[in-house]
Amino acid sequence: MVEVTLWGALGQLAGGKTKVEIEAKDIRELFRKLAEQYPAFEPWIDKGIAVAIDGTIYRDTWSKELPQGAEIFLLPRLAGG
Amino acid sequence: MAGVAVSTTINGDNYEYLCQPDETLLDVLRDRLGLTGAKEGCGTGDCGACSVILDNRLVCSCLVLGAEAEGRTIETVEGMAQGDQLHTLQQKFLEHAALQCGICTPGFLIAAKDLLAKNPDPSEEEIRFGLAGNLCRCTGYDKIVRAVQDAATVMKGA
Amino acid sequence: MRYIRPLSIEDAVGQLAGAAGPAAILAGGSDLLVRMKGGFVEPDLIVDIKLIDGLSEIRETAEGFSVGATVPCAALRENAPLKKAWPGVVEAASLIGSKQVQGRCTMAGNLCNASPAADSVPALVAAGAQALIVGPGGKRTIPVEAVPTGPGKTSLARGEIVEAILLPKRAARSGDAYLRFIPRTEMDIAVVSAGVNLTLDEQGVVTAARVALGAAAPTVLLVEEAAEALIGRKLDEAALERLATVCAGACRPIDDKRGTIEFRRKVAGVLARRAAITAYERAGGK
Amino acid sequence: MNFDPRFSGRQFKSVGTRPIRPDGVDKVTGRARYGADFSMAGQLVGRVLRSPHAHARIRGIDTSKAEQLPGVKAVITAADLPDLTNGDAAMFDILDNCMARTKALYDGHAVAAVAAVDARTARQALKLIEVDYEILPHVTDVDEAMQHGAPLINDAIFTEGLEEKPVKPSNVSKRTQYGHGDVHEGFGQADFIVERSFKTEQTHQGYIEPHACVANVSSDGTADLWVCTQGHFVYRQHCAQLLGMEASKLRVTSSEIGGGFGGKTHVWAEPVALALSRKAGRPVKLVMTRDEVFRASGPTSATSIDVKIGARKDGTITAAEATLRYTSGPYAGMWAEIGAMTAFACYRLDNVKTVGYEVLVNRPKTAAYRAPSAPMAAFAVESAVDELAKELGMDAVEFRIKNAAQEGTRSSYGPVYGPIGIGPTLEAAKDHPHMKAPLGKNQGRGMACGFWFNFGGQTCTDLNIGMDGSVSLAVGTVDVGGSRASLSLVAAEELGIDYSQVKAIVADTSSLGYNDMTDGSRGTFSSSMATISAARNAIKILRERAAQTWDIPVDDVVWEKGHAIARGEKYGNLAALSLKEIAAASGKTGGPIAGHSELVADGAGVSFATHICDIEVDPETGSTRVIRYTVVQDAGKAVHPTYVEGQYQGGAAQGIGWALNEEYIYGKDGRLQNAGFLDYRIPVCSDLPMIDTQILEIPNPNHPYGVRGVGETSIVPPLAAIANAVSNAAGVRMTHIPMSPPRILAAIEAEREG
Repeated sequence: MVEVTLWGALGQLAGGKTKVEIEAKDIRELFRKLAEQYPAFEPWIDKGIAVAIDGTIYRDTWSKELPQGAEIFLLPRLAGG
Repeated sequence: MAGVAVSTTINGDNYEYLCQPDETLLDVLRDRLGLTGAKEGCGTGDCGACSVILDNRLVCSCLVLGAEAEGRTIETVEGMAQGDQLHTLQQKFLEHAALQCGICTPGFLIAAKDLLAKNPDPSEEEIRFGLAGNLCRCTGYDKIVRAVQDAATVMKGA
Repeated sequence: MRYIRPLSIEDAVGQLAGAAGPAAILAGGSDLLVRMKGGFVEPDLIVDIKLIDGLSEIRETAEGFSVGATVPCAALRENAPLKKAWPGVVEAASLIGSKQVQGRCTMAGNLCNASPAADSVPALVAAGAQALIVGPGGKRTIPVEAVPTGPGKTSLARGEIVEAILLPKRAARSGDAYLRFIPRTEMDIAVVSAGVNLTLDEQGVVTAARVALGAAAPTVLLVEEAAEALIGRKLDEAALERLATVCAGACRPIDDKRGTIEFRRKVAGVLARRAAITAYERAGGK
Repeated sequence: MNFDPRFSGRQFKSVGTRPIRPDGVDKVTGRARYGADFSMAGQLVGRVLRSPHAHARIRGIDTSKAEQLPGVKAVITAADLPDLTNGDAAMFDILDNCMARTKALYDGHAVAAVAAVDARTARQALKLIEVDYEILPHVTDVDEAMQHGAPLINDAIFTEGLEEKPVKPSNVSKRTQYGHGDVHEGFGQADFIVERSFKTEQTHQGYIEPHACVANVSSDGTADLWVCTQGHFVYRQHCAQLLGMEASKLRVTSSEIGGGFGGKTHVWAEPVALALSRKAGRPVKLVMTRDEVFRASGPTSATSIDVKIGARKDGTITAAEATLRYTSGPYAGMWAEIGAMTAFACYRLDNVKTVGYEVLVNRPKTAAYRAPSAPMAAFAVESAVDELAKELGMDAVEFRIKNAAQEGTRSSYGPVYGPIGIGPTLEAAKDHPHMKAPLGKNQGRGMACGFWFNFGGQTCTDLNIGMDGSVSLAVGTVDVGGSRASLSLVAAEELGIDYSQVKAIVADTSSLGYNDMTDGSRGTFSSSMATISAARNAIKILRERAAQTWDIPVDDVVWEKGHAIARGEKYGNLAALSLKEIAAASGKTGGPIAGHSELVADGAGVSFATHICDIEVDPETGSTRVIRYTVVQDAGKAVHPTYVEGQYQGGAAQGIGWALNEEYIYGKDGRLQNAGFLDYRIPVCSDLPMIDTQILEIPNPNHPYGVRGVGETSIVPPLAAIANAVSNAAGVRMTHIPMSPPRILAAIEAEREG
């Protein structure tokens, strides 16, 4: 079980929650289960959500494991210059 | 519109071409003669990327008509190296990494060549004002100024 | 569109006068080509006057200096006597554009382009320079300030060409200076500018003065009241203060992308004051 | 790929040296080919007709006269670029921006285009196109656009992110919020509070090379595109989607790129050129003029930002709050959101809240510009931080050190930081001789910090070993500032060979797998990870070939210093085989030797910088001069230190221009007044001093060598550093960027008059 912190816009879609608990071993499973629980997340996941695992931001590495006790933070996918 | 027949000397070689009366020397160099070293950054004389030396004067080739080149002498970046021997300025630009994207580099090299020809021992301030007509957006000019300073030192010794 | 290179001024005048459509004179081209590029002018005839004999010369005469219409500004700096006599004029002409533009642009072109912000013009007006004009009706000489009549407009008739800019002979103990304000250190059009030309007596009292402001009105302003503030006095603080106030008051500037009315007024006074100090020093005043 | 502990304290052989770049000679001799330097036989000249109005409905376009002009081979409008975006709103915005459909949304918005035999004919043809406009009210100012009753730019946009779904459309496309703790409570604990409003004007990336491309669509459905871009694979995807092509049939070759800074991450002219070529059946070259670049390509946001920060007497910040409004052009964006995320990223805060508003205006579509959105937020925050330090009577650097984020700090945008460099850059700045240098009359010193995320992304690299033992490295990230040199160094390092034996090139879209753009400071970070991986794959093959040659198990072969070595005493008589020897024999040992790598280079390390500058202000004219400038930034590991310095200096210079003189100036008619380098004033050589740099190396744990991105962070602190210096020199707080002389003089006069 990992605790996942949502950013504002996503939190609104989850009925105002800022944190959700999900049983997931990696980012792929996390997204799959989030989409199951919160269908409104699906278009956001398609557009791209970044996942910060203990402070490091992952944008596309969906195979990245979610260690027990790690701090998981969802963030919008950003652009650079 | 009648084409203008022009005979001119570029980097020591004679060139003959026909151009339209409103065609700039930059367009002629790039589109008619295949000398694409001079770049068009603005077309209005504000960036210096198209710099060439025309009868010993540094000019923006975008502000010269192709027709005006008749009987005159033009130096472009393509004429700076002698065979495979780079000009000292070219070598120093490489060594100092005085270019990032490199689009302004031909203009800077020509302007710096003209500057050192007229002032072989310029101060930093003289270099900065001497090159103020050439815009660079990548480097902050630091390494360009250092490259010119270094080239001046080498060229004086030569 | 045709491009021609007449060999005589008479031929050039004739071609210009006889042209059916719009015609343009090409000297340095640093304004003309920019306007053509932007689609603001589309001349049917371009008359390149650079091959005309004598137009590319700077001559020192009994009356002073004659600067030909096609002399690039870069050549002014290289002429030691001119630089010595009229440092303010040469400085002003040397501020136009970049080194690259300096290799092409001319004072006559700068004058005829009739921009209120032209760098060489306030210095020429302060210097009391004249324009030698050739046209279908012959030659005439008028003060440079009579050439531009408004932004982009001149008093030149069809077929007329400015053949040379005439600078008067220098009186003893004279000096001129030009300063402009630009946001960067180079490559900008003057936001506001000031040219000051002074002659002193042996005691350092100003006996003659001309003060001109650029980018402060539709044409360059010759501010006679500013000259009066200096004449008959040494360049003391009170005179400078008066000069600055008069110049700020004389401005009729506009708000535009380069500056505000308020800014131009204030800075016109500051520049006039600073230019006066330099001109005074150049005239030998202490 | 995690940091390889073998490299801790290890002396690299190639990495960290400063050799000449592989593309250098071509660039100093004028031979390098940029966007406009390529031509095809029979090519036409493309030109775009642009709206002169800031906001207008397009009632009709009559192209018939233009089509009849001899020499005109194609005229296109939005009808020739039909909407194939299938509900993808972001792609639709890109399409509409390339060619206006029902409305022209800004001065410069493309409405039609022609392809003709020469430039003169193309220009004439544009004049013959008749567009029937119904001029609509417009709005260009960020605050005005948010007001009630402002002209509505898109009536299908309803503000996202509000608690209740709005019933009326708005120019605010989105509200976002970040932070943690309770700012109300935090401000209650504060002894001092600074509250200020700031504005920054819109700037342009200002690359010297205008957008340019040559498009060639063949009647068999395949196409080629030569283009200056930061990401040719992304351009391929976008162009193919907009034109209804299969991506594999569109081959995109990236030319040398004459500067991008984020501005060449977006298609503008390319789909238009392809559509023209498709219609004309001939190659089309389309080069933007400088005027078009300013009017129609990627500026950054104009902003309006309110900041409030409170601190206790001991200098601890108790709460920080900001409201950030960013223009996104006439389309929805996420620029304020990035501002809201980055604004307070440098600090350790218990109570922080930032709110961002994305605001539509009749200006060009906002594009990324080097650490997009962060400089404006940093300007507002770092100005307020400086002011607060003054109120507390604390030194500006000490105050920041006391409140700096560190490993374990919860960032203002959410996650907890790993090892980061803000503290070390501040300590280095504090100890820098610049901080102690004397100041002259009318001079002031300022400093400020900046943060940027840095990104990685999808990356693919090929490393081919020639029979002569030389190595060619094909990468897919466009080289914007010397990355071919740094990637060659990385390949040389891994293989244990000399830099001169490696040559890196940027491969086209048909020669290599997909690569994301060179953006987010990712070029060297990402492609070096892929290069290391490709080199390690090649080494595996090299070891196999050596094992085969020696007829021993491959596990007994190790790779050291460019040689295969048989490990173990039993192989004592086997001489090491060099890469060159193995390559020479490769035809007889299994054929060519290559290493390939495809990966997602995630885990780019966040980056921090501290800048110091001295500014002299002329109190009579408001004129400024930059006297001295110092950049301190964490690079993780500097692969080619000279080019790292170059990134630091270039970012600082762009920031200096932004701070002092660069701005989009719109007239009351909504037209851009300064669409050229004469009046859009980027710094010239004589405006700047030498820019000193100090590279710190705090390894990124997610990269084998510790590399972080370096390209963007350097533009974040300058706006604030200069504002603080000007404020110290002139004795007035400057709250409006750029601090042009009229603004400074007006502020000085206002202060004098009290």
